[in-house]
Amino acid sequence: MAEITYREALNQALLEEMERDDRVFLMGEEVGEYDGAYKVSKGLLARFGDRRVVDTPISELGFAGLGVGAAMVGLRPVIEFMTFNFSLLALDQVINSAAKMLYMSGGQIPIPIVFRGPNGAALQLAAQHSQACETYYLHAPGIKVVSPATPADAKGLLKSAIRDDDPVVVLEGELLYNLRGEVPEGEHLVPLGVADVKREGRDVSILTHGKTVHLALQAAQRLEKEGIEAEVVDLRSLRPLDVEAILTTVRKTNRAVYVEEGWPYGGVGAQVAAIIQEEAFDDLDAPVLRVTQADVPMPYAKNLEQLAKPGVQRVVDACHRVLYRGVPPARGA
Amino acid sequence: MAEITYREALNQALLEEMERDDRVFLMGEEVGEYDGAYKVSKGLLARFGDRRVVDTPISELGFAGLGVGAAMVGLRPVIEFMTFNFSLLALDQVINSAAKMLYMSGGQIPIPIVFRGPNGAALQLAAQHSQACETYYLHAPGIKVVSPATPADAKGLLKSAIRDDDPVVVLEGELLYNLRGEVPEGEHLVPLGVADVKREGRDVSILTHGKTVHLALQAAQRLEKEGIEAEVVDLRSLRPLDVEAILTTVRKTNRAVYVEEGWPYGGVGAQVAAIIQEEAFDDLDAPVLRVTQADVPMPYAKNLEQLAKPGVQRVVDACHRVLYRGVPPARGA
Amino acid sequence: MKVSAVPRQGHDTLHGFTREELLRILRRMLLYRRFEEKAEEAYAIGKIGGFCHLHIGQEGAAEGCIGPLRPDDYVISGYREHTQALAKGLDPGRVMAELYGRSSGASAGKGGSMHIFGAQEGFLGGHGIVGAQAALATGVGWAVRYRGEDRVVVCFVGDAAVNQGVFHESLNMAAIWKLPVIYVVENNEYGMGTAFRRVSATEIKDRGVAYGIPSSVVDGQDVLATWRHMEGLISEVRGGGGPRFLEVRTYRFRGHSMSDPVSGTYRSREEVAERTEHDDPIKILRDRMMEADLLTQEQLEAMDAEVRKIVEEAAEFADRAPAPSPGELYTHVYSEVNPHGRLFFDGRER
Amino acid sequence: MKVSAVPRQGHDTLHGFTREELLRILRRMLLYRRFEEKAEEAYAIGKIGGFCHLHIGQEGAAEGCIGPLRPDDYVISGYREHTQALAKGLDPGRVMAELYGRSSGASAGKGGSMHIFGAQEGFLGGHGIVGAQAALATGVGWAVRYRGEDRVVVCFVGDAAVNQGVFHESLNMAAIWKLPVIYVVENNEYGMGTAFRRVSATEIKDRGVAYGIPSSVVDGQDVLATWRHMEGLISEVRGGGGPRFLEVRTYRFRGHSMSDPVSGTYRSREEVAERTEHDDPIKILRDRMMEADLLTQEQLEAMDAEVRKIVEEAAEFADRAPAPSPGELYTHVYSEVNPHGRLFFDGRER
Ligand SMILES: Cc1ncc(C[n+]2csc(CCOP(=O)(O)OP(=O)(O)O)c2C)c(N)n1
Ligand SMILES: Cc1ncc(C[n+]2csc(CCOP(=O)(O)OP(=O)(O)O)c2C)c(N)n1
Ligand SMILES: [Mg+2]
Ligand SMILES: [Mg+2]
Repeated sequence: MAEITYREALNQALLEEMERDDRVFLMGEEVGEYDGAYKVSKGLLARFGDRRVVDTPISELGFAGLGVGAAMVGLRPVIEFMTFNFSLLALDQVINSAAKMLYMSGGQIPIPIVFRGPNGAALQLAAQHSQACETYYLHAPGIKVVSPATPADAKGLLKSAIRDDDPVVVLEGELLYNLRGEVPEGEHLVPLGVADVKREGRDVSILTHGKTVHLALQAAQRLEKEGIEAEVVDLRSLRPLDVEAILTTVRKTNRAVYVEEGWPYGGVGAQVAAIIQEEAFDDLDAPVLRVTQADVPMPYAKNLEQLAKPGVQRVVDACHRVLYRGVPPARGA
Repeated sequence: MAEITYREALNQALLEEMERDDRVFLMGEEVGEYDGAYKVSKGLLARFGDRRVVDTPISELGFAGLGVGAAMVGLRPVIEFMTFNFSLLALDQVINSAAKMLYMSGGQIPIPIVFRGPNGAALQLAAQHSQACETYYLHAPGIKVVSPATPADAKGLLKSAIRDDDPVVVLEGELLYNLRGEVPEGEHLVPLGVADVKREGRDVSILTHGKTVHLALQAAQRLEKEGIEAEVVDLRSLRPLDVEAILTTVRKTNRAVYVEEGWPYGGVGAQVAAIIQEEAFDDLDAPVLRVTQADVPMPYAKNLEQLAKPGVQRVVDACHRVLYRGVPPARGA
Repeated sequence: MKVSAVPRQGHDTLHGFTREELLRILRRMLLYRRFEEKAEEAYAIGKIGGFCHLHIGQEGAAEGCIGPLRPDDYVISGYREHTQALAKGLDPGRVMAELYGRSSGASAGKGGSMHIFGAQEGFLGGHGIVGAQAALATGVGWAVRYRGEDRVVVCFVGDAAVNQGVFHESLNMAAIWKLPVIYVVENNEYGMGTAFRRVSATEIKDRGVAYGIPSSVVDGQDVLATWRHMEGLISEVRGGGGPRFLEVRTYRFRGHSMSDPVSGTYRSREEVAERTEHDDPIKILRDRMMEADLLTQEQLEAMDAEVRKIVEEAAEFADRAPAPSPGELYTHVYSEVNPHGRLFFDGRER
Repeated sequence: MKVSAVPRQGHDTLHGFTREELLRILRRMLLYRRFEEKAEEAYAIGKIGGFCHLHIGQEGAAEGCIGPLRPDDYVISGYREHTQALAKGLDPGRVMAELYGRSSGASAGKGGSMHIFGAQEGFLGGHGIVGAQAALATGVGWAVRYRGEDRVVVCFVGDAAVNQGVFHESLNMAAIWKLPVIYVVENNEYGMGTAFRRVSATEIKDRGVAYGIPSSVVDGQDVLATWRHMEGLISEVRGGGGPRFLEVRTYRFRGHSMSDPVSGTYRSREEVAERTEHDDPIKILRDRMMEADLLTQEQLEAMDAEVRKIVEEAAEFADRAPAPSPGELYTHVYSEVNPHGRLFFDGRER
């Protein structure tokens, strides 16, 4: 196994899938000449030329729709949003065209497209450049959503997403791009809809996805010092969702905390909490708690930003609460 | 009290607030010469002229942003989306400009704006014209969201929304416009953030908002015949959310069902279920179940559409489940 | 050569077409008209639901723009697309069955009036968000160029759609990448109840000019002129000339949708009557053909009887076709059953 | 009159301005330059975080477009707005404190470099979504007209923003409603790493023409020409003439943001060196003033020392200013504490 960065893993996935299938092309702002705003597409223009690696005008709605149109007649576009913050401009084409077309056409027009790019906050980019956008995409049937946390998952999930016949949203993380990790050599695919237990434990389940997987692992380490064994389950894919894995860990630990970087109201954790209580009600010894971004637009000031983001201590506290250690578990985390 | 339609109630709210405050104006597609696509603004152009009742080009993103800009310098725009389906095009201005501006400007620029229009499905309008959009708006801090179910609430909430200093999204219902109901004479305001118990009962709580309030009431009637007393709580406002009212009814009945017309994943019910189990865990005798639209884009065919929409029987069934009558409460409703 | 009662660009437009061609064009426009009159009837008695936007009065645009295409070219449109779907070769029965919400419908009953699709016929919908199809068309054009094909993409939008941002983004991309797309703006003068001149300070054509796209205007009520003009554009585009922008001047004889009034504050009853009388693309061609002795009253009546029969059969087919089975509710949401994880969250049995 | 080393529209542009005016203009441009050089320094040592987009090289556009405005006119911009905020009268200390993320910052430390606001000064931000401010500006213009005021709104966007749909929707609405907005496109030839000619087949000005908006081009490196040209536009707009569209040709001397390289695949080091040498708006004015004997080297040095002092003081002010208190995390999300219901859902104590 080679140790590479998350960025390189995504780059490999793109390269391999483009080599494998001429129908795959990459389009977005600065993906070509600039080698990607975050260098995820480094070298691809040189390798494939500007037929397949395409710099766009700043026209998110337009090029997202262009991608959908190309997919309608059989191409397999990968559309990069420089960041998902800008994807709100394109939401109409993602929801009303990509997600609904197969259905509206009575099954005639599949849309094999990938929308990808960094999601959520980086460092001090303030309110308009720091939003986690899971909710906007997972809500609509017809779309799939994945959110890899490690280089191996980044490669394996992006490759699967490109091969999928449905629209798939791939939520990456700017703060993950430099993360190093082992990635299996050769063809490496991670199927959509399969969670990954990133750490085993019997006392409490920390469920999460994307960037906050690492936060959860840090919290688990801290808890370990207190003798608490946390299980960390990385959902990896939000739709399809590995409900079995969620129920399995909850049945084992009887306590769950959801950690995510986005806002709480209508967030991923709310949905997962709802599912857990619906389907494992009698297995729960405490409410499912959630650790999220503070429920405010992201502030610029460093100190406020740190306060706003979900932190390791908050995860530890939430675990304590569901374990009834110290504070009671009421009123969230 | 006069009995008027929901449409007339909204019309009165607009008329009264425009008379009261010259800063209030109405802008949107067909609101003027055509008297509104659904006649909500009937007579307003004649009454106030085209300075204050303004027909726009089909430019949702543009006129939503125009409204925000006007609000930045002190006007109080009411922006009508012909339906909320088209508001996805405008989401960037609602989230990135309206919701975040006060925060980004350090409190200098409040945005007193209302975005309103019909939300959710009418009859056989198919996938692109039948979406319930709650989730897109309630997720972001900085916005308020209300969803009136009756003429009285329509009038009272819209008036409060117009007077509010923050962006408020008012989700109406095309299928509600002809609904008649009593509306108090004279100044009638309904504060944001106050739920309304539309029917009292001790056995099970049906929580809901908007159009499905009426579905819940029908279900309650059916249940009554079986001797089950359902309490129907109309949240009316989704943000601010009357959590106290939710907890009060759940503490009373120990069982709750959420009914909504939108999709389940990341829906309102998921959030409410998460809150209930977080904050009234020990009061729950059964999981909180949810009755929603089928998790598919809305089909056109009449029979499929009926199957897709949440129906009275489904609500009754869900209540049975949480009461452990017959079917077990697992796997949703 | 006699002078036409309604002179349109002189009689020479008639000349390029053989009698057979002219008869075929007339017959097809008549089919579109009778088809939609039937839909109107069916809507009135509740066999068709939802929104139903008729194209009556605009048939010249459909036939003139789609007629000269090759079968493997693509057409994409908005919600006022029945006529265009027929013009692109969809079977009237399947289109009518779609309006009726039946499983034999073009979109299996799931799309309805606004979402007619014929993947095989190269008819790519039927889209309900004003202007959205412009971006989709641009993508289809992208795919054509990507594959090195010589197909042409025709994208229909209404006059009101030119005020949508996505329309501009699309034109710009088509221009810089020289995509084989013809953007056809059917200017029927109104977007619902809003006259175009109230929402634009310039001419429609100026929107194409802004991107350096060769832009022209044609009288859509003159199907022959439209056809000839499109032939030229198509061959330019097929030859690699990049996108074209065409404004087709036309007029809608009915209300915006079946639930909207034909006239009202936004246009007078007189205006509609006068345009219906003098600006009907079918009457115009009919009169011209008769004056040129290319058509007799008997032939016309026979033709009309023939298309009425097709339409009746389409309606009967639709009537007989079964409603989608309940199991269809959950098909076509995703392409394939995913082997892992949960895709649907409503907890219902399926 | 001697001929300028870098002739720009002839020397007459100098003449309309008094010596005092010229000195003031030069001094202000110098202030912008030194201010951003200081920001550059502070960024390098981590006192400023996030994205930081410098305007260095483009000061002529800010001074030339904002200088001739009345204090009660409005300016709105994108994320490359430090200079414009200063030009509109914001205190350099408060702008620097914002970059430092301090509570005394223009936006209380919550906005940062991309979101400088000065409601009192009529500076309406500081927006991060490319093109979004065009719609906001249109709304501000709407409000001005609504109230019957004679204020003017100046909206700055970059060359890349003209490809955003919202920009078109905005121009169209401004045109049909004759709103008092001047849309200024600062054409620095690149949007990040993308040359404008790669993403447009036409000239920037053509985008204004499409809506019937009087559209012009000015050399932004010639601050005097820009100023005079804007004076004309402002008085036309103030007089009720409706919107104007102005392309200001300029050049960015630094990378797109502090984290981007100055040159690279998209533009050569030589190109940047050559433009920095010959196209610096400050040097151009300086040289011209010197040649016209309106400025001596000593005066220039004194002026520079003076602005450097202001900038140092701004930095010191920012350094001393406290970080926002933790309680500020939850203020300014909503205007007032709502008396009913829950507004925040993170379950945290606040
Ligand atoms: C984005 C969006 N906004 C609004 C609507 C509602 N709507 C449907 S058709 C229409 C008018 C469109 O007029 P035009 O483009 O001229 O086409 P025509 O109906 O005349 O064929 C409007 C406003 C919509 N479907 N999509
Ligand atoms: C909608 C949107 N898409 C992409 C970005 C990322 N982005 C920020 S600035 C920029 C380039 C803008 O260039 P231009 O408009 O020419 O302004 P300049 O930076 O040259 O001043 C891009 C792509 C963004 N902020 N917003
Ligand atoms: Mg029209
Ligand atoms: Mg630029």
